[in-house]
Amino acid sequence: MTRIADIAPLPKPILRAEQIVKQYPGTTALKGVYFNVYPGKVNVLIGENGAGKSTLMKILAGVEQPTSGRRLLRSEAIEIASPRDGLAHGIGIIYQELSLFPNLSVSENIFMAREMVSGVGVVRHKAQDDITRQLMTRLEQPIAPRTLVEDLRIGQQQLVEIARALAEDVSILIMDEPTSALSNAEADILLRIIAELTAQGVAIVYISHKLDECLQIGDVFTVLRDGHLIAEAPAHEVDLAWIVEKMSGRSAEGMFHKQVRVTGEPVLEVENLSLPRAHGGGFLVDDVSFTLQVGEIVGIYGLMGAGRTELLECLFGMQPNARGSIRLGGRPIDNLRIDQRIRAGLALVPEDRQLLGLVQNLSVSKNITLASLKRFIQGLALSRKQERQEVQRLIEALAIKVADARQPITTLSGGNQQKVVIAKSLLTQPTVLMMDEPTRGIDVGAKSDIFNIMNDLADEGLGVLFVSSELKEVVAMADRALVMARGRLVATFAGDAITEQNLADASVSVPSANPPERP
Amino acid sequence: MPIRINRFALLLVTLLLMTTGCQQNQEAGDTAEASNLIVIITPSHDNPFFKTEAQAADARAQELGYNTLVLAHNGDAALQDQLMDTAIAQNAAAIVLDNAGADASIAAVQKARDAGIPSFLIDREINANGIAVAQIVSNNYQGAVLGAEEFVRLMGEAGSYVELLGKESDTNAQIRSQGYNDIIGQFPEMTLVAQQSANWSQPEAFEKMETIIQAHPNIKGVISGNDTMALGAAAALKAAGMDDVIVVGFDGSPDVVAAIKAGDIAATVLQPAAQIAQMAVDQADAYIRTGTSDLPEKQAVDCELVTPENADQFGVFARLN
Amino acid sequence: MGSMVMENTSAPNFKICHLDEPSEERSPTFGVSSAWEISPPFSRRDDTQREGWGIPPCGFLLALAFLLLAGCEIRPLDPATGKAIIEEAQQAFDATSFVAENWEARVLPTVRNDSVDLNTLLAALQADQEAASATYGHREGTRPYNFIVQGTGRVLEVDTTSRAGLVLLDLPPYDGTSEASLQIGPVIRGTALRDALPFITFDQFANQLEYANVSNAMHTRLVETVLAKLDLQALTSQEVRFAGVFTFRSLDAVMITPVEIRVENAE
Amino acid sequence: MTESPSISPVGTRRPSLKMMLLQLRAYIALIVLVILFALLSPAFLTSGNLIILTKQVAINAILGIGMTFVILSGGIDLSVGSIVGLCGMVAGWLINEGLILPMFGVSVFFNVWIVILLTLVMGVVVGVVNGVLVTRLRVAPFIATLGTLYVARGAGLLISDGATFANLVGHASLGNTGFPVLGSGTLLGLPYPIWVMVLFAVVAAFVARKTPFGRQVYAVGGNEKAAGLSGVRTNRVKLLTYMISGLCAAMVGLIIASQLVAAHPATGETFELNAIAVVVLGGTSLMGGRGTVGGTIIGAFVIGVLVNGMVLLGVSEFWQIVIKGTVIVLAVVVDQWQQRMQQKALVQD
Repeated sequence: MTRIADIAPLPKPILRAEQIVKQYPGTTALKGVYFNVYPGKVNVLIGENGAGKSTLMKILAGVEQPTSGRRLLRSEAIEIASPRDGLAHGIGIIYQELSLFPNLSVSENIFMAREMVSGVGVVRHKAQDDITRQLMTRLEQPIAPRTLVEDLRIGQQQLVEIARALAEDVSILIMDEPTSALSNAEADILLRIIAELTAQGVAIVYISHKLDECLQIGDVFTVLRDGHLIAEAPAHEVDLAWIVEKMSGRSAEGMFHKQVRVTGEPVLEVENLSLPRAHGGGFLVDDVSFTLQVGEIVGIYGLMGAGRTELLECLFGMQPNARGSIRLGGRPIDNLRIDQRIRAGLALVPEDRQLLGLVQNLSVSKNITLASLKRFIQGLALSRKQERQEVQRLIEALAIKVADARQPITTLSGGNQQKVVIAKSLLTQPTVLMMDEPTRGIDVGAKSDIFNIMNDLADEGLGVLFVSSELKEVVAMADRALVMARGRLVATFAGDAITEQNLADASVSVPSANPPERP
Repeated sequence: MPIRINRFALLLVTLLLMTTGCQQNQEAGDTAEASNLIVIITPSHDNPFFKTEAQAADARAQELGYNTLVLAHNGDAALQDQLMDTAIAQNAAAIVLDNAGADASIAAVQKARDAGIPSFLIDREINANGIAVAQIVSNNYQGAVLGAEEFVRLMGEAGSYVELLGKESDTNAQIRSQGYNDIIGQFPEMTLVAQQSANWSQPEAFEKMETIIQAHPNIKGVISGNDTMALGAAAALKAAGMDDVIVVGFDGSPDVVAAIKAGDIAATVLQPAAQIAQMAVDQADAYIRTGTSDLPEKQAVDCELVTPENADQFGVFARLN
Repeated sequence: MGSMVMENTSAPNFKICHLDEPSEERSPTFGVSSAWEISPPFSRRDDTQREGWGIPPCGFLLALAFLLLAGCEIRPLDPATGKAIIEEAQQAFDATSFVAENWEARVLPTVRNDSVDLNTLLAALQADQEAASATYGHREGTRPYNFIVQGTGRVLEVDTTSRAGLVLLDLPPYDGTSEASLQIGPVIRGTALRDALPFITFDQFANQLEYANVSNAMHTRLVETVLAKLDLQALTSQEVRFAGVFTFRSLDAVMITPVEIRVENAE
Repeated sequence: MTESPSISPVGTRRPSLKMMLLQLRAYIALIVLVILFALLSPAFLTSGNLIILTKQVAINAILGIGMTFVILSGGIDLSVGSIVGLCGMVAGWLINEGLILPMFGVSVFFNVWIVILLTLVMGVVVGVVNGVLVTRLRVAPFIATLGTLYVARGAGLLISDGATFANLVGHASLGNTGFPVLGSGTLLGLPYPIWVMVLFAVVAAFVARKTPFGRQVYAVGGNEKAAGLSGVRTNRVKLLTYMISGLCAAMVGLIIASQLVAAHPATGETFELNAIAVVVLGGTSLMGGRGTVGGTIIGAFVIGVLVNGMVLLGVSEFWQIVIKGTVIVLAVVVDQWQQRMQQKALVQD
């Protein structure tokens, strides 16, 4: 274990956490953690879900108070009673979950609770809009200041969240998974901005599950595991193997392992599937046809807005305006309701876990069984015993880290929540499993688990259809890769032809038959 | 395992405890045999008529040395039923009740009778004889006739007029309306141009009247099911500059008596609330002491017409002596 | 159950099939042996056809229909009221027939026989109101006294400007002033007729509407059988004999509801 | 036993005493009130008073049970009071005048069981209207049921033109006697309304906790979109909750009409607010997804004991209103407090 004292000389930490303990009733999230934030550096904080990263960040930003331990700003012990207090000390935070007001404009969101007001107490909308416009330019986003946040794509929303932090004059900026919803191009913009900020001497605390990203920009690496500080090291001592080993205590080998698989009969046949835009004409999904075979993993790659999520929504019956033919096991399902499609053998793991995947007020167990309640009916009632057995087996099979299946779902980390959603889908006995960004916002260990599950399911004969915006994932996992651009299926690759280069090239190609997209 | 709480179990335990408690307390309940309690139940005191009635009964009962429990049922027959249950459980010596509906109250009064508690109904009757000891009824029909006759006289037996009804599910609203129409209907030159319910409410009467004026600007009179509606209508008429429209109310509330003196309202019919309440308590007292009543069960108490000429003679729901 | 999860991040190198090992604890009704046993794609139980509520079984419908039929009685409607005719239901009180039954039998005889001479009464009232009231009058509770009277008088004026028409009477000795009036309709005011009769009490009726209807029905009867037949034109300046009732309010306003009026000198 | 989200402690963590007390607040409030009134009024803890108290509680409790389902699923039902009135009128009408079929010139009189059945069906039908407005026509529940509140009240008044159906004893020759027994009969010394409450509570608790439908109600209230994507037919679940609410309200209408042996068209005004109050007092969140039937029953007892005790003490009716309102607001304040504590306890990296 690397000790604090052994660390190579770095500039004096601007912010330092000492022996932070954070207890919640019945659990201790942080068990005496030390953490240094160095000015002008990208301080990467890594750790698996549940390691205590987010809690530590909330304590630094003043969102939460530590049970014991102290926080030092420029070597002086300080109290950070609230996020407002944190801002006063120059500490800004970008949350993992979006905390925007969807019903308000971009500009109003950026200036929420610190509106620019004229002498008589009237909000100076024009001035706010000007600054917003500058921020958007800096983020290379053509977003008008008066656009409502709910009308933005989720990636753009995250950029607004970042813009909100940039509008502050901060010396320390905490970013919790800032790129999880960003496309590659958008992520690049963010990384450039981070470089600008560090050049100005701002300390960045960066949390991400994308290890390559971390390696690319990190200056100092701190690893947490299970509420303890495991290691802190400067970039030159750090490589992927080091991180994986420190995080989980095992080697990075075998994270993505591709198997050669024999696929069978077509199980999902899609023909001429289209989804018109609600407003403004054109199509979100434009005449898509493909088939998925038994035991096959098909990855769908595309940039944000390419229509990948919408495609899955059409398949799952969430888009009443979708047209075209969908057959599952030879039987048309395009006129069925969602519950009927589930019973016919289709399952979806949606992209937005919180909004679409989980029922937050229910326990882990009840979330898992929600889609298959009929199977547990005994007489008039649900059989608790059967439920418990099935849930327990899924928990074990998927290695869901949970102490008690009756625990509220909200107490689980992102990766484990994702596994719960997968478990729910699997319990419906699907023949086709669709997964939308299955690894979004989860840590490397859980990611690897999920890839293993996908492989195993395909071996068992399921057709797996997944959407990803990470090239590596598609390359590693897919037997066949479909590339979408502007609602159209623009390319299909199989076997060795699935390369990052091919996918990336295809994703930016302009489908010739498409009418130009409206702004 | 965590401690899990079963609410039903808790509730059962509580009820069990309460029952055990009540076993010990049983005696306390039973010793109330020769109870000294008169329960007075009226509609809500937010209407001055009922407040006067309840206060008069309360005062008289205390004067005669009784304990009292003054309750209000808000015109809700189901609530009245619960309050009667409470009175029975309290083993009251007598119940003085201004009831919540001529038909809907029968069962509740019967229940009290079955429990051996005499009921003395005031103001309003129930549609059953022989279960209450006395029904001291404010003769609403007679009052309505008085009001209507005065209205007809003031109208010169001709012209178009408006009737504002009380809450249509209320017996008294029906009786008063029938009284008005039985009289006015005998005068063919009187034309009813609008008949609307304002639910006994002053603001609702104001609004309804404002609207009616739009359709019928030539009305000569408004006859109202009670005083609060009459005040609302008078306000609307005044606002429209129609000061000469004849407004007749019902109840004899102090506000309307004042309005009559001021000339805003032409007449009203006073129900002697205080007198009725006192009569009921006196009869209850006699019944408690002797065990019988030599008075007829149904006793009508006449209403009195209040006009500008005699308005000075009236106080709070009573003629001044 | 808490032990298995601690090593969660070790790659789960499971094969799905090893989960399929049959387990005895599993209930047979469940019929699923693994967490996600994959049935052949084409043989899935097809329950998507069972739409919505489904159709209740015919037997259930039949039973329901039987229940509804067995538990009901059908009665014809009374065309007059549009409601069913229920024989044992008490007939609603009908004031008109009540009056019809009693008019000739009790009302008229009582007025004719139990009356006091109007002049005598007025004199007695003048002397001692309370004593006279107690002697000659009748009332319920605290309500005003009613008197049944008869007498003679000269018609000073027949006033029909109001529909509540009045005959102004000069009582003997004839001095040209009117001491009393007779109601000649068609509108009759007050309820003197009902209230003066001791055999009609509020207690007999379910509610004040029924009680009021009796009075109204008596007035209707009175107008139809007596007052409508009067030749009002011929009355002026005639001496009339009358029998009737009045409710005492003050000596200035003796307004009699007559049950009989005869022109004296026509005899 | 119970897995109710609001009362079960989090996971396997030992609940702190403070949390325990907070979770049991409605129950504790009930005990405190009982002790308080027992000390203040000797009449309070008599068997007679307790029985009538429970009978009075039954009205709010049964309405609250139906309301609990609606609120759990994220809706609200303002029409229950009007359904109480309407269904009482329907029952009275069927007993006194029968089902009048003018086209055949006859009226059909049903026996009391069928009258009860038809009345309950009437309540369910109003529930269906609410449900269809909310699910198919996408009217906000508050607005939809506010509309039905007026329509049902007006319909009740129209049935009899505002009059009361009196003397609902039926006629032997029509085979429809016995209706008053429902409200005034007793079994084992307890009035039937109490047994009806017990029956409804047990069935409702079973449905809420043990059946797929119950689970789906919580899911729809917690996250309607996620529930829908799990194959839960959210519209049908919501429709069913309004039907249950209508059924419960119809039952209350029957009980009241039977107790009064008369059906009064104004019966049940503002009952919806009482029902919402007892649900809230029972710890059910108005946001949906969190709460229990048992809590609602306790909430109904809190209100019932409070009102009964104040009546016994002769507290002025105006003060009663103030106190009742204060207790309701206080309950929500404490609920929020508990929520915050629980959330804090749950937040984990």
